[in-house]
Amino acid sequence: MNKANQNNEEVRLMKGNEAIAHAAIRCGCDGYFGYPITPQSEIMETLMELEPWNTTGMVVLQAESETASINMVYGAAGCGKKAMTSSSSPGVSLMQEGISYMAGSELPCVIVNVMRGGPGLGTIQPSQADYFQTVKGGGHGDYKMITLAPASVQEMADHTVLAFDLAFKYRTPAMVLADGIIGQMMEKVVLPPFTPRWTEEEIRKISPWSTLGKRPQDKPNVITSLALQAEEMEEINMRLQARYREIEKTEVLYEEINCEDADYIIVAFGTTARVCQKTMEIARAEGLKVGLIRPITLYPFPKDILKHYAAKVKGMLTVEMNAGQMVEDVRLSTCGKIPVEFYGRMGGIVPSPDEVLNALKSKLIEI
Amino acid sequence: MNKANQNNEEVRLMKGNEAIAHAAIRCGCDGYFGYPITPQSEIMETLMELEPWNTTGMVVLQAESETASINMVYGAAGCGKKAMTSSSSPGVSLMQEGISYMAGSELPCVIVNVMRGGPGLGTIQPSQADYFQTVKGGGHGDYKMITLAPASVQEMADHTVLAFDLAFKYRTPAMVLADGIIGQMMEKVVLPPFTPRWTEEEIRKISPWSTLGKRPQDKPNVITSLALQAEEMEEINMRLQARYREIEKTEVLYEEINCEDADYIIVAFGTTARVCQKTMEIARAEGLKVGLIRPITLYPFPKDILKHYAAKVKGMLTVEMNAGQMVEDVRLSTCGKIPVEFYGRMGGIVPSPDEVLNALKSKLIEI
Amino acid sequence: MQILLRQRSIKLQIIMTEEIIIAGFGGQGVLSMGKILAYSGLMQDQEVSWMPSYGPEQRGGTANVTVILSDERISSPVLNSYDTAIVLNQPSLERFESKVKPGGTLIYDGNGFHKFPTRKDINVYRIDATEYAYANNSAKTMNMIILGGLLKVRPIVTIENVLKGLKKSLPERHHHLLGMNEKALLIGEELIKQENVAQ
Amino acid sequence: MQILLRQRSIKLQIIMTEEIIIAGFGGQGVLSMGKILAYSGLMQDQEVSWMPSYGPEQRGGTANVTVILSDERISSPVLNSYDTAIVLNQPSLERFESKVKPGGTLIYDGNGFHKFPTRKDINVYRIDATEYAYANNSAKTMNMIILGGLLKVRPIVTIENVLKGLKKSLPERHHHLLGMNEKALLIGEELIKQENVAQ
Amino acid sequence: MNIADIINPANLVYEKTKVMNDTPMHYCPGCSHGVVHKIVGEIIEEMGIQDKTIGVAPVGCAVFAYKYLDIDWQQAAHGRAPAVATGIKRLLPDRYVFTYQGDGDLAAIGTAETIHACNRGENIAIIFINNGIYGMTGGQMAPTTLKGMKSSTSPNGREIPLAGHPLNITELLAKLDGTCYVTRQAVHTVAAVKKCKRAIQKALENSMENKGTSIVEVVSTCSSGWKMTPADSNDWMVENMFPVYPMGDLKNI
Amino acid sequence: MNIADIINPANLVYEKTKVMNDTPMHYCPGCSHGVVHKIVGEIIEEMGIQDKTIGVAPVGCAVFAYKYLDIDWQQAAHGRAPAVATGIKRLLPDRYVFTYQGDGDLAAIGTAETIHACNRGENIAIIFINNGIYGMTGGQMAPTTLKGMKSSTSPNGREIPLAGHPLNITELLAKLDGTCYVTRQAVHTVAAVKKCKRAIQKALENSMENKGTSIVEVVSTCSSGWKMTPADSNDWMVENMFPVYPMGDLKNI
Amino acid sequence: MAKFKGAVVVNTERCKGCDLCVVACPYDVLALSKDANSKGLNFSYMSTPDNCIGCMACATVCPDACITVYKVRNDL
Amino acid sequence: MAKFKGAVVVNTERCKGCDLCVVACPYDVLALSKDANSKGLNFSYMSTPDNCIGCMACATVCPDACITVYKVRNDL
Ligand SMILES: Cc1ncc(C[n+]2csc(CCOP(=O)(O)OP(=O)(O)O)c2C)c(N)n1
Ligand SMILES: Cc1ncc(C[n+]2csc(CCOP(=O)(O)OP(=O)(O)O)c2C)c(N)n1
Ligand code: SF4
Ligand code: SF4
Ligand code: SF4
Ligand code: SF4
Ligand code: SF4
Ligand code: SF4
Ligand SMILES: [Mg+2]
Ligand SMILES: [Mg+2]
Repeated sequence: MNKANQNNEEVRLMKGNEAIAHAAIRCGCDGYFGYPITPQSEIMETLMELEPWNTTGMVVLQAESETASINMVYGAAGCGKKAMTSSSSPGVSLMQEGISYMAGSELPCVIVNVMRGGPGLGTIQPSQADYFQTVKGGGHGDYKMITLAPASVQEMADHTVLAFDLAFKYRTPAMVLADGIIGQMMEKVVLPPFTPRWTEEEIRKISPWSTLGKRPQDKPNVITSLALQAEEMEEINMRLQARYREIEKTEVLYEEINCEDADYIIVAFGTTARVCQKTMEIARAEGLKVGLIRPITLYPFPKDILKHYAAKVKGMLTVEMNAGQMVEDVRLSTCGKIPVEFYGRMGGIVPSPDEVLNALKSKLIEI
Repeated sequence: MNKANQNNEEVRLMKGNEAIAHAAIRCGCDGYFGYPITPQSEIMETLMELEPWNTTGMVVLQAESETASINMVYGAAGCGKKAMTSSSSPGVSLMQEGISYMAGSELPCVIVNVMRGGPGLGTIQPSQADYFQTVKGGGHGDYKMITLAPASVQEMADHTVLAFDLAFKYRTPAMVLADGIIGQMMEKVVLPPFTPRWTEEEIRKISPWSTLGKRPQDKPNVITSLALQAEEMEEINMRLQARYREIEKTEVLYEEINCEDADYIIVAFGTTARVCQKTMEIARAEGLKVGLIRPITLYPFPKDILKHYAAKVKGMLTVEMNAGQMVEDVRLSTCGKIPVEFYGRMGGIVPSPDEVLNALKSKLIEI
Repeated sequence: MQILLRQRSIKLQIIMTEEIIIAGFGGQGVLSMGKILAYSGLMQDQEVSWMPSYGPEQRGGTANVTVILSDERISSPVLNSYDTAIVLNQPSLERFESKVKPGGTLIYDGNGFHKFPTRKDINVYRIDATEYAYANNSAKTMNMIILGGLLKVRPIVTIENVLKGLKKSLPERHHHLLGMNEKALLIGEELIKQENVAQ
Repeated sequence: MQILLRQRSIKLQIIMTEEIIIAGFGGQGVLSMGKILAYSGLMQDQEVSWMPSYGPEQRGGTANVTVILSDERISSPVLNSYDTAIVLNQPSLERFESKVKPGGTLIYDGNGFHKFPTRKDINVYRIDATEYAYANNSAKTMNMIILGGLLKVRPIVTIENVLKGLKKSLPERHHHLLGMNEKALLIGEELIKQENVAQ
Repeated sequence: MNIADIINPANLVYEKTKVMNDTPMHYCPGCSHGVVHKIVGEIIEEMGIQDKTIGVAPVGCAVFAYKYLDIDWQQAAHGRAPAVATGIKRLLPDRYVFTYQGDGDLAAIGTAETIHACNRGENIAIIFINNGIYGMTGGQMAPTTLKGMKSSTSPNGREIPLAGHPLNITELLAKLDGTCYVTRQAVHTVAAVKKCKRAIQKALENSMENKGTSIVEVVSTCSSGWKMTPADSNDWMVENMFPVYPMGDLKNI
Repeated sequence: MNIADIINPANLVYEKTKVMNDTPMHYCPGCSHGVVHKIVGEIIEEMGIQDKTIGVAPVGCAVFAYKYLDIDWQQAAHGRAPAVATGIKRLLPDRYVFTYQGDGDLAAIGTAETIHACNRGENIAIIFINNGIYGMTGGQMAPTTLKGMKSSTSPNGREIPLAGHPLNITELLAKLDGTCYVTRQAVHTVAAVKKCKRAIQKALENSMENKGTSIVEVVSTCSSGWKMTPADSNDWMVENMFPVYPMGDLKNI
Repeated sequence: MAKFKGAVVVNTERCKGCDLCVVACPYDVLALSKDANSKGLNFSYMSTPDNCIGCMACATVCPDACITVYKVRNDL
Repeated sequence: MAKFKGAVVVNTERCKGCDLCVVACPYDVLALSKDANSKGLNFSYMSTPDNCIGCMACATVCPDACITVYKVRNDL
């Protein structure tokens, strides 16, 4: 999970939340807008501590709410700027209209959700129960959001950078979907290199649609998601859908461990994938041929590899910190070819490697 | 689609939106809180015109936003009152946090979403693109919402009543998921009979958890979704999940037309189901054995009937006014046994019966 | 599990169904003309649906309404083609002429038109109701005149049922206008003129 | 399609991995003790993870942190059982004693305890660091004393690496405190006393 | 001299500003939105800032403002224009950034965003079209709807116990330390239009001087929502709206 | 007379109100929330309205208020307590309904709900704990954080150009026609506690008289967020908070 | 006789017949035509062109920017 | 000699040792104990009980409602 130290950057120890803040500054993020909420408040706190406005010029602003945050991001993103926000589950729910607007207006941005247990106010303990909200569409209308699921502090940093890259490549919001564990834990991390923020000339080239002011030679640029005529609105939707197909073809990421010879495969993302890795190790030590597939992009979902293994293994177990969400995508990918079972814990409980192994045995093997 | 005139109530002609307002008053709704948005503003307008506070005592209040509306509903519902709100897609996105809170606090209420095309501001034309938001969870955390999909003005009235019944039976928010067509069109309707609003004594019996004031003999009642300890939160979630299993077992509703001898089945809900009914008629006239399954409850989804027919027909076509959402549930229900194809229009366009027939032929038959 | 099971055999006999679009400027009474028609259907125990264009589109711009009267349950309330189109302004003619089914009916009020219907495969009628209403200072009856014209050429509802429907849709305090409206219907029957017949 | 493919064979040799929980009242420096340990692991090129309990739970109440040092990639950063538990107050003892793996280590600071460890299958140590620190007016070194005790009985990191780690985690302006901390580590090595040995 | 002679480019004294394009505006006949659009265009032309101005359109009848004025625009979600403008201005501090919002947008759903942008003293101009009604959605009651005033959600007139008081939000904004210029204008007469134009110009100028937020409320008519002719609407406005929302500066620092 | 003789039920002059139960409160030592909870409990006991009172708890340190005062409670989403209270009071007009909210809850995310509930004149009491910080989430800046005051999101002190001005929201609420009683209190001394208690009692009484909304702001300390001892926090509050948020009635009709 | 003489050109397709220019004109120059434009709206026109002094009142209040004003000194 | 004599009982398990009662007591009756309760907090106690006049200042400001006050007339 640690990437090679390409840039002779020192290895540091920090929280996942801190890593996001550092990575954002380093990758040339222009603006962060956010509202405190546990377990991710350290992202904004770290930024405020680092005062990037004195160095890279990045703006950091505490908004009056998550609703305001996402709309500030909208404004900044509309100018072709690299803008981001972060929150945790209830706060992200408040952003759903804004996210739908950004998708509809084809605006790139990065949103970090450090999930906690719900529904409602719930608990501040870790969870993965916002999977559906994120990948199926918590906001209204047909849109998809590129979703990266980091499983380490290193990936918190790396995915922040990657999310910006993909967001701009496809003019779409991208989400880093973490959980309270990855946000709060400290691990080793090599931060990404410093990349300067884009100049206005660069922005005009990279994002010719951005509202930087209409020069005499330009047509006005307009950021909008409105098209009263159904025909026009359908065209916008068809453009979006075509882009989603492209993303699904091009940007799938996953990690595969010990699947080649596996009889059973565990599918898990984020923190749960790390727990399941331990499960796999224990299982292998017991002689059970267990492999692990960790979707790194939740949207686009790594369908093909699951389909591939559906023809080879005896069954799959999806493990999540929720009541069973990603398991639907696993089932849709494997088309009924093999049993796909689910094991989950809810409300902030992290499953232990042993209980996952027991679930694997009782649901797939001892039947 | 017209129900027998059981109560010797006269047959009236009205809009779907108006029917909801009338039905709410008649079924003893205590409070409506809403914010205007096309294409459903007639719901509140009709209520304001009818002034039920002078008759049944029902409260009707225009809120400052959808966020406020859903939280007013929360407050009223917490007192064991029959409370409701209505909106359209962008407004419903703003309610996601509130809906998650109501699910987490186990509060019954009725939410009407008269969908329009998105994402973003989109169009005011009809759509079904909020299917995922509604049935998978637009808000954070693991919750489900009972979802009724009316396909006629009569059902707009009937489902309003039914939604309240189910909401209280299971202490959960229930949604009436309509679209701009059903909201705006006039059809014949027989309104439900007048039922008096519950008295406080009745409420204390029906909803002993309600905050009506702690009498000396009572323990305090608390409406909350908070449980900081993960173990406690998991227990709440398990209770909710158990209830959802019960709902899935008991409350499935669907309409089935001409499926017994069908080679192909169209699956569609709401307005689209009506279009597809015409498709089916044309197809039958051409000699093609086509049937129609119309899910009336989208959650709980009528899995079993689809599974049943998956063993009998050659293929299914799901038709939606979106980019393909319910089709995932159809596929999950049919477990890869038969091809399940999708045909959809987006952004406010209503498919025509002919184009659906063409899609059926080209996707399922002529291959 | 509850089931609403409706096993319906397809009836091959011809069912009386009329699918109508009425279109014009906002303010020409397009929606209420549709409403009266729908109420008339209701009066003769038919299934009816009335589906307006809605939203800001209406304001200043054009308005239209789809009305369906049928002997049986109406499937789709929105249509791409119509048995009958009534168009009251130029943009509406341009939008809907092509959507009349072959052999169907197009009725237009010629006021302000500079381009006229061209299709040969449909029955085209002209009714100068606006002009008549203007001339007779009775702008409010304009749409009853057109309705009268429609019923002359497509007798889908009886005049009695129209009047019953009107009575039902009008508030009590306007019932004294019923007589005036009846007259307008008769005038419409007179005024409508066929221009060409589907071949 | 990009793939991060990591085909790893399972190593069956024993890997050096130490899974530690440190728990006490908020304010006892539990989290920073964990941090120093984690930094020490970093200094000797190990993989490390530091996972605190978080949120309001901390305030007034108890705090705990899970620290893992390992020669290879750490899978789960949250654990249900530990090689070593360091407990600094009564509630923490009650919560974590049972979660020490058989044969594992439990270290406690006896200050204010009225119930004591009872397990026979683990190595139990007592270190009265609070008392010592109080007596010597050096409350700030309390957790370095405990760390010294830990390293005496579980030499998972060297004193040098602890000091290097400390240097790294402390802001420059506090570097003059390093000497004091080194001394505290040595005191801890003296202070720790075994109470019973796993059978 | 006959008309044909007068109508000659050399004698031209008034024409549509070039910042406003030829797309016909979708507003109802006589709608105040049109007048305000026009003067915003004129100011931008006169100040020569077409290339430096970014407008934020609301959800409301002015949602399509971007179709008519040839500058860069962003269309914000209902009520969120001040947050969107904050995002723009913070990252482009040398641009003129303004929001154009209705009373539903600004004073109902957008209350929090409006107050906090003003309290932070964002260097933006807020043009606030107060027509006492939700025009776009068909004439529902707005926070600013007058007591007794009819709307589709107050068919018998606004009743205070049910719906609360008309909200004088501009007065609240004037109280905030972050605002530098708060004024109330109208566009029903030639003199009013000219004054309103000066006010909007000043608001835009302020936004470049780090003085804080400027708000120009334009008390407006909505003849469709009010169900009157445009001319009658103007009279009704003077008689009924002005007493509650009196003309003039509330703050000018 | 020795102590044992004095400690005798007959001589009892003060004890914890019975409306407050024995559950230990989770607040940090010295937190003002505790004092306010206690007096709310006392008032409810003294007025004899335990069976007629419904409290609305916020998201903030007071989220668990319902664990300590034995009345019916609803826990509202962050900022939405006034909307929740509106829903309750409109349907139960003969109940005492109050919200209990922090400054982040009431003056940041809940700005719109607060202003509109007050503007509608909902017959509720709002108890507003202004400690100038987000206590629960670990001491971030609140809208009411003072200029130069340190917090975890203003580690070098609040800077106006970046974060805007401390928001005097109570002053805005006093401007609204829907409010009948707006007052600012504290609980740092015996006299202050007594005055504050009278204020909250009056607010609750008002809510039954159809007079509109009552707001009692309690300028409070958060020793954890402020990183001072409770006693020092009180002193700091008097010296620094009171000048910006001065004690006394802003409105009393 | 007025010092200035003016004339206005109304963009009749853009004009919505709102009547505001008619009301605003201090010299009753304008009126709404009986004819309608392609949208069915009765546009404004100079019914008494000779009275126009080019004061721009009509153009200033026109919500749709339909009016172009020309003006010459009358005493030359 | 004061007219009244008082005594307070501190609920030591509830007490958080915030010191506010200590500061509030006009007669310096209270102090924080060296001992800690089960949560590790040094609770308040009457260090000079004789001075107490039962004025309730301590109880009034105590955030955790830990203090019960008793009072008798001293002149009886
Ligand atoms: C979230 C959301 N809620 C509601 C609407 C519906 N809506 C559109 S415009 C509008 C109000 C417009 O009123 P106002 O802001 O006063 O502008 P006007 O049309 O009067 O100029 C509303 C409620 C929406 N588009 N989005
Ligand atoms: C929608 C949402 N956003 C953010 C939070 C996180 N949060 C919890 S409490 C709080 C602020 C508390 O501050 P305040 O209202 O001042 O109360 P205090 O704790 O100071 O009494 C925040 C931001 C949340 N729970 N929900
Ligand atoms: S509805 Fe009112 S505000 Fe909207 S365009 Fe028409 S007149 Fe103007
Ligand atoms: S954090 Fe502050 S407000 Fe919260 S309990 Fe502690 S002292 Fe009180
Ligand atoms: S003011 Fe403009 S739009 Fe109105 S009538 Fe005159 S020219 Fe036409
Ligand atoms: S320019 Fe002046 S005088 Fe001429 S038409 Fe216009 S308002 Fe009338
Ligand atoms: S005020 Fe209360 S909590 Fe604080 S020290 Fe005194 S008794 Fe203890
Ligand atoms: S009752 Fe008065 S004198 Fe006695 S301890 Fe309390 S504050 Fe001091
Ligand atoms: Mg308005
Ligand atoms: Mg606070």
